[in-house]
Amino acid sequence: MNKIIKSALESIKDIKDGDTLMLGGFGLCGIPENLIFALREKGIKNLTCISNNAGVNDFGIGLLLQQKQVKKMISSYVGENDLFERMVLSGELEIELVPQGTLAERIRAGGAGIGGFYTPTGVGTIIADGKETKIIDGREYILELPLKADFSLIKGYIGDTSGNLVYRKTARNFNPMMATAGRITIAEVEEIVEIGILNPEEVITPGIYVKRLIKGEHYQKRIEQKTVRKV
Amino acid sequence: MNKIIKSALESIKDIKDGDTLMLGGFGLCGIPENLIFALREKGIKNLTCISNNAGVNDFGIGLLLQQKQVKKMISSYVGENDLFERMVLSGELEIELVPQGTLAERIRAGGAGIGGFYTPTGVGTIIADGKETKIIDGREYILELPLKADFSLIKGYIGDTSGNLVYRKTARNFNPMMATAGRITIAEVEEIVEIGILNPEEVITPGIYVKRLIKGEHYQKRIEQKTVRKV
Amino acid sequence: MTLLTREQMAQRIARELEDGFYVNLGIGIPTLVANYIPENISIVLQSENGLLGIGPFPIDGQEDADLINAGKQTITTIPEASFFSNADSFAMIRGGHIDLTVLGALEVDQEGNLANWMIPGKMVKGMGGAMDLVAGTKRVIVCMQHKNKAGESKILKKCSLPLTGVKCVNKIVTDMAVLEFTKEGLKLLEKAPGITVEEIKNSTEADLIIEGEIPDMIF
Amino acid sequence: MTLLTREQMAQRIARELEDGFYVNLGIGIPTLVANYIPENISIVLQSENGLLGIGPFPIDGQEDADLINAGKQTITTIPEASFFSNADSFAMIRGGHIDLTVLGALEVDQEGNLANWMIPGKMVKGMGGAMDLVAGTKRVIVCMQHKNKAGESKILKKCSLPLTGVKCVNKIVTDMAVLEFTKEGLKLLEKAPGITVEEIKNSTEADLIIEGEIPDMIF
Repeated sequence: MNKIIKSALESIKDIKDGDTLMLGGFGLCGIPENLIFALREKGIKNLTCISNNAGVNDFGIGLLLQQKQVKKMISSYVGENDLFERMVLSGELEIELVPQGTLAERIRAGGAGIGGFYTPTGVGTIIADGKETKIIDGREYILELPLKADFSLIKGYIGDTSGNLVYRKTARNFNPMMATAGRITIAEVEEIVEIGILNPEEVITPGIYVKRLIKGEHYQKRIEQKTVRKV
Repeated sequence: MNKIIKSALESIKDIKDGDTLMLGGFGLCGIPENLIFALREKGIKNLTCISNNAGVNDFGIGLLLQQKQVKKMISSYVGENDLFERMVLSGELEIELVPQGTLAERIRAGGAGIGGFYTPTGVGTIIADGKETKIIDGREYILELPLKADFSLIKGYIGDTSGNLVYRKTARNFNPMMATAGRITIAEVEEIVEIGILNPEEVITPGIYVKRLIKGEHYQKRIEQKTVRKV
Repeated sequence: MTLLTREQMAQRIARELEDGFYVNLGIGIPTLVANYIPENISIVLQSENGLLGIGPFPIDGQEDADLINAGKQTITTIPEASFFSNADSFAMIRGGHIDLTVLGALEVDQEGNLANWMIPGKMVKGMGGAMDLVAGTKRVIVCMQHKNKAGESKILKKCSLPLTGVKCVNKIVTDMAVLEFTKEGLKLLEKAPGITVEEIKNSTEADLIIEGEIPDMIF
Repeated sequence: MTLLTREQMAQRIARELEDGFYVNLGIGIPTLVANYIPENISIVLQSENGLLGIGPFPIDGQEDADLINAGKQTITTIPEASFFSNADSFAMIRGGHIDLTVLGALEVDQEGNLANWMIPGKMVKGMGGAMDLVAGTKRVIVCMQHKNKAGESKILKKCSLPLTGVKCVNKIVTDMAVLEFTKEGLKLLEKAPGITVEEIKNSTEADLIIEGEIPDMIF
């Protein structure tokens, strides 16, 4: 099965206004840079974006915020982006904050056919407001529901033509779960290889989850907090 | 952190009568052969064993059944073992059958701090008897609860001294989840290496889950259904 | 009345495969389907114990105890294979990512209910992964003899044995016929060569929708 | 009255580390704890974005955009490191496998409740992984200034801000004192050198258990 698509723009051709997207990455690490540029170029609007963060003002999802393409964000932390802050305060943008572990687990549940799960995270906090709770084995839990998306846009390191993916270091983050929870998952990678090159033991995302694969170009891989030690 | 224990017998020294154990493996593939021999040698009784299968008459968990060390099995399929059948019919052995995917997910939930989850598996069957059900997004689900164990006994391929593990082919099966769901996880591996040898990208079970590590000996790795093609 | 052989049933089911399908084949006749995959399509076989990309059985002497399928048979892998845990494997199955599964059955009824794991009074071996497969897979094909050894229909108005799944079967391929579950009910699609519609009706307890000329199966 | 510096607080917290601990350090002062790990013990630091085994910050020029911690800082790895997804990372955290987490706080109260993520009326940045960490980690140490900029106690009878977790804090290390949550209540364990018990009492709104001579902190 050959899943390679020629360009980022072609790979997102059926994403339309109002769709729900998952976008991989943690901060600016492991984000689908090329697919985000394509979303901006195509100008699709009213998007609901599920992503741990919202990028920075001029990179990552921030590029979509600039152009007012996003209606709602579902994230765990959006503190790096003051454009975001202004848009929320002005009512242009809706935000649903989800604890990071619950966000990751809800995405996993969406991909794994789990109808809901009980988590101890957020018990007794405003996160529990309006949610069912249950005492199990003497401990209180909150019912959390799965997240799915029309499209998942993810970033891998190396992919083979059948869609098998490996990631690099902490750029793995949310990408593997999101790969499973999109009706259509589009992956961009830094390198595409023939099948048989990736070791079957090391594949993190099996090809079954990837419908379309593109080779990303001109990766900027911006660093948010360059921190070094004195030698 | 060096987690190596000299012998299988020493590694299980605090397992006691009546404990709940998880034992990795699918059929006879990827089972902790040495740890099972040690359990038999030590003669611990009244064990509850969580394992996808029950071994065959004279190997794997079958060795513990022979010596009447097992009180209860929690498994998805026990059809390869007729000693098992006789013991259940005579009332010597209790069996709880769990759909394989639900078994795997309950073990994962036990290790992941999930209090319970809703699954579509088994809806409308006797598996749903006595269990809470819920309609979520128009579909019916069953509430399933996590499984944990006093000890998890698992089999890896290569381990490093800090307990990081990789597996080999389909011998991975239930071992990674069980590693996370035991109060104390004991792993046997075919080869122990120094830290830094395993690629951090390829570690399947991070060392945090493994309390004790032994180098297994004399692996038999029996094949249940040798099937070959005509050349 | 010449019933189809196991191989013919497998061959007929293979025609249900589409290019790009990810497929889980059950133990028994379903496993034989792998021998009849059309040359012009590419499919990938999943094994629920933790493998995507089953290859042919190994050559004698090259079998590997660490590489088995869900029936515990020694297997090989194809180049695009990947290994994963049982939890990840059933996340894949339950999550609806497998396009098709083919399973054996003791009984199917006209509601699409399936019974294939337990006969009360007999020793229960366990359901293995069958309940998860029928709950999660996009398309479920049941493959079985049309009648049991006593000559009674296995396609019933209502299953009498404990169920594996409810309203989960999409198609039935037997040694006599191909039947499909539609909104209107269970519909006879094809008959085995040399078998009459009357013979199929007489061998089936369930209500059947039979419209127009019923063609012979093509293999 | 000489309050502890950030470095001294980190140094004191480092004495809570035990050999073999797996530890998650929050952003800010908690991150500094890594600089004071006693030489005779070995601990492993987890980063909730998907790494077990954080090493020192990189040498200038060797930073890697694909290798960051939860504070988005560039880092390195130790030889026994492993990478995993956020789902696997929080399974590790929620499942109770992390021995200790150190977090900053806006408020703690005498019930052990913690507020550290949200000030109503101000823009909400999000809780990140804090709610998961306090719900799942075996031991939670809060590290903060004893009083806020207005000179008011941050250790209260009852938190006024939205909570991060309920009854989740085990110990508080401030620039004035070390306090522990016991069955009986919040107990003063140690005081900063040069600070009196009276000064701590006057700086603390919560009820404190003060028994016998309160020793100075050792670093």
